[in-house]
Amino acid sequence: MEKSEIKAFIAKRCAKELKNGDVVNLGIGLPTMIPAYLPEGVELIIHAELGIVSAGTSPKEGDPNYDPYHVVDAGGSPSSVAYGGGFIDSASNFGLIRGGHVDACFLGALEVDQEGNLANWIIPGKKMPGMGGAMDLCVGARNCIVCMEHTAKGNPKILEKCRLPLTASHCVKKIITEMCVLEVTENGLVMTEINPEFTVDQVKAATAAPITVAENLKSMID
Amino acid sequence: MEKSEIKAFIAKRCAKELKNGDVVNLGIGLPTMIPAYLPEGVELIIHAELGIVSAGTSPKEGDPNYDPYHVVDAGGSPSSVAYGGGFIDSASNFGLIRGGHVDACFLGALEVDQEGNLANWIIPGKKMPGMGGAMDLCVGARNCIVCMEHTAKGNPKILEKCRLPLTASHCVKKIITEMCVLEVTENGLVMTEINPEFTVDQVKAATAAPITVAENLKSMID
Amino acid sequence: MAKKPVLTAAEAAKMIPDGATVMFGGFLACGQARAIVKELVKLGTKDLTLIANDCGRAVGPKGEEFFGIAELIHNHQVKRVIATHVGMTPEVGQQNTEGTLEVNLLPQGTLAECIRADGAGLGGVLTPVGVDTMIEDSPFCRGKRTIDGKEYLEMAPIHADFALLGTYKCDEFGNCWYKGTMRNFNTVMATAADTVIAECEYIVPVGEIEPENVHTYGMCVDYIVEGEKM
Amino acid sequence: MAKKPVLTAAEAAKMIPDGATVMFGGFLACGQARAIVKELVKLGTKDLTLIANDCGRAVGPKGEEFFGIAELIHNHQVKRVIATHVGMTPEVGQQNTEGTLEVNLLPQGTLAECIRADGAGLGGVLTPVGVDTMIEDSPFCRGKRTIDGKEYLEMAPIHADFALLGTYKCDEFGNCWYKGTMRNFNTVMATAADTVIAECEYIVPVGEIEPENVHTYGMCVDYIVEGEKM
Repeated sequence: MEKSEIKAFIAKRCAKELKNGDVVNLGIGLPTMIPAYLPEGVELIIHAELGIVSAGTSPKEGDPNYDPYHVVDAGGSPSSVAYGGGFIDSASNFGLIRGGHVDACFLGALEVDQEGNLANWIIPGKKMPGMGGAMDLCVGARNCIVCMEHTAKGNPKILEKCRLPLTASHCVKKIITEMCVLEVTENGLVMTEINPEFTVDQVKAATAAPITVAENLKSMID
Repeated sequence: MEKSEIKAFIAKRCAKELKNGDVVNLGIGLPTMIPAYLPEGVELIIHAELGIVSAGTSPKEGDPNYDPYHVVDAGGSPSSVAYGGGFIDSASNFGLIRGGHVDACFLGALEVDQEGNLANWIIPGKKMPGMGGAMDLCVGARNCIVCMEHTAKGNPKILEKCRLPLTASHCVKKIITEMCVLEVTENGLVMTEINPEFTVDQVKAATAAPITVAENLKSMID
Repeated sequence: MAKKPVLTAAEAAKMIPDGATVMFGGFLACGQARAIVKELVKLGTKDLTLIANDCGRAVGPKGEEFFGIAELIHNHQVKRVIATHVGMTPEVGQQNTEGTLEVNLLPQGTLAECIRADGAGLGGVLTPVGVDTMIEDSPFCRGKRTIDGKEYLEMAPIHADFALLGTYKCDEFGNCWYKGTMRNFNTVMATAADTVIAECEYIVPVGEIEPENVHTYGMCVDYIVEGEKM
Repeated sequence: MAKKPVLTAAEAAKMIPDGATVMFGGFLACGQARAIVKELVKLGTKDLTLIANDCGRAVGPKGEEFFGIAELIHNHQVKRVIATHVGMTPEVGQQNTEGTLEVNLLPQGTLAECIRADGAGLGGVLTPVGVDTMIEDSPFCRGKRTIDGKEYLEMAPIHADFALLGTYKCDEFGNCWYKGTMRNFNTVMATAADTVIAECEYIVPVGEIEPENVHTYGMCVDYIVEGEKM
């Protein structure tokens, strides 16, 4: 698979996780590509940390709803509210997140492990970004799905045990990469789908945690 | 003092406790008479448990703001919002109460004691009313003032120790009756003002707790 | 975003089984799903646990016989009430004395906050209200804690199977707006139940409620019922 | 109800002494009291502790140099920051590495809830967020608790000397309304400080904000400042 196709491939597979009306939070980067691949009839409520229940598109200068001083996203770029959405304060908004009212969050990882622990917010000694709403989302969303390239510069990111400071423990339910889909179970990682471009042994070699192969292993491309 | 004058006398004295812009909660009965005696230039923000920040008058049928199905007070009677007031939900509203944003609450008592403990919500074995917002108000208001007739059928209501189930402990700062004004201090009750119609001994006889008389005891009528 | 199913009050009432725990927004039945209540009365749904500020009124603002959930009490459909004040419905005290109705009283702010805590995923509420009172013996009180020299009660979150909201306007996506004092417990209850049904006076087109002025967000609402216009 | 004093941004800034703890509403300076910030920069008020979601932006939406509280950081007026994300203001990390700026990071929902807890008179916050992370070592964390088999952190309420709100409309009694995403932390901060100053784009007559649509209640606001219209 071409490097350029990888992200789209992962986003496309992630889109299958969603059903009409789901409330989802999409992390930066790859996750924001997911809506482009939604099956027909599936509309999402995009939940934004900054205080938009059902965020819309990012308007450009000249658009009627372009209002960069009053309606922005968590990156500070102009944003908008979707048809039927609303604005909300931070305390109420994170109440909805922690309270299990967000169906799924999709986000990347620096490391994720067989217990569903996730590290994606800080590399000690490097620059200090801050966790923003990531910890709340990982703990609060009903379904926390990691979507990322399987390895970083050839090094496994899926580990027996995370070494970096955690974002949250025991939160990840599923890992979707260009190689496979892994479910996090009480008995560790279970591979339920594989990209037919790879063999089971190739996946295992790229993963630093034991993997159980599901009896009815499916193809990611169906 | 005539029986009929007593309540007005107490309400009038209570009004002196207030300054312009104070946020106050008034219990049922006597406390609702207080606004009639406010000095000129003193306007209050009447805080209503039911969800009105700055409640207005009680409109009658035919008044333009009479809306008995949408705007009511804690007794279920038609109410209104004052000029510049707002409506609020119960969680936020009681957040304001507990958070010390209400300057004073005035309420009656079944019993109050020298430690500032208050009992005013239930007589075991009699009908079951419920505390409503009373416990929150006694604990949360910056200044909790009991205003009541000094005795009930000749029996003291101001005691060494409350016998009825408490509404809140150590909450009452001041007791205003037709006989005197008592401050609750670390050393018990201190009489700071007296109604000249009564002697100190009469007050003490009507009170079932020790009273210290302030050095500069004043008249309630000034 | 998707439209929410619109049910009749009768259809909504039928979703609620015997023995269900049901939150009712409303303060003396102002801001209460009164049309659904009437259908529950017709159905005779039994053994309900009600969570509400109060038990409604035996007589409505214009002399109506029964106003809100008082009728469920009078009709002996309730086994337990969790409320802050039941004085306007003497039948509650009566049935409690007779031993047929369990009543748990909580301070008004505590009830609101315990419901909010559930909806907001918090483990409990640390409140100074109720210290040294009978609330310490409440089944919702986990005990007393001293923090920085001040005493607090730790209260448990409160959850329900159903929350029935009494709203004024509700748009097709479930966004709600409350007039006057209707809001009361409705906004927190909308977050603390498995199934949330918004009864409204008016179903309005999306956009009529400004995005900044939404009181209950459509994402919290599962079903819409059009009730009586008052 | 009484009118609230209207100050200039300069007058408001002068009220804030060296060493003050100041909450700033705003998310990347959207919904922030930016006019007061500019006056604080002019005054050179020192040793401030800032409580805010983030530290503003080094560059504004239309290329402005500094946008919001970032300028206070760059001007070395801040000794401590309590925030959730400071990545858009690299100067924060820089000064932290140099040892001149203390930084306490908290999860966004936890920061909001700890501020709300202070304003609502609660003794703390029991949140599942942060368990097994560095947040357990935060000065705001009192420890870990297991409730019904699930782990929670107990976090302390957060209070400030001043809260500076960035609002859109503010009426003469101090009632505020926020446009779009301006609301963010402003509503909770309005309840959790000794002195609350509402900077707005427009001072409007009482009544323009419908009583049902007030976001911050006038009773929480001490002073009003008219800032820039954007």
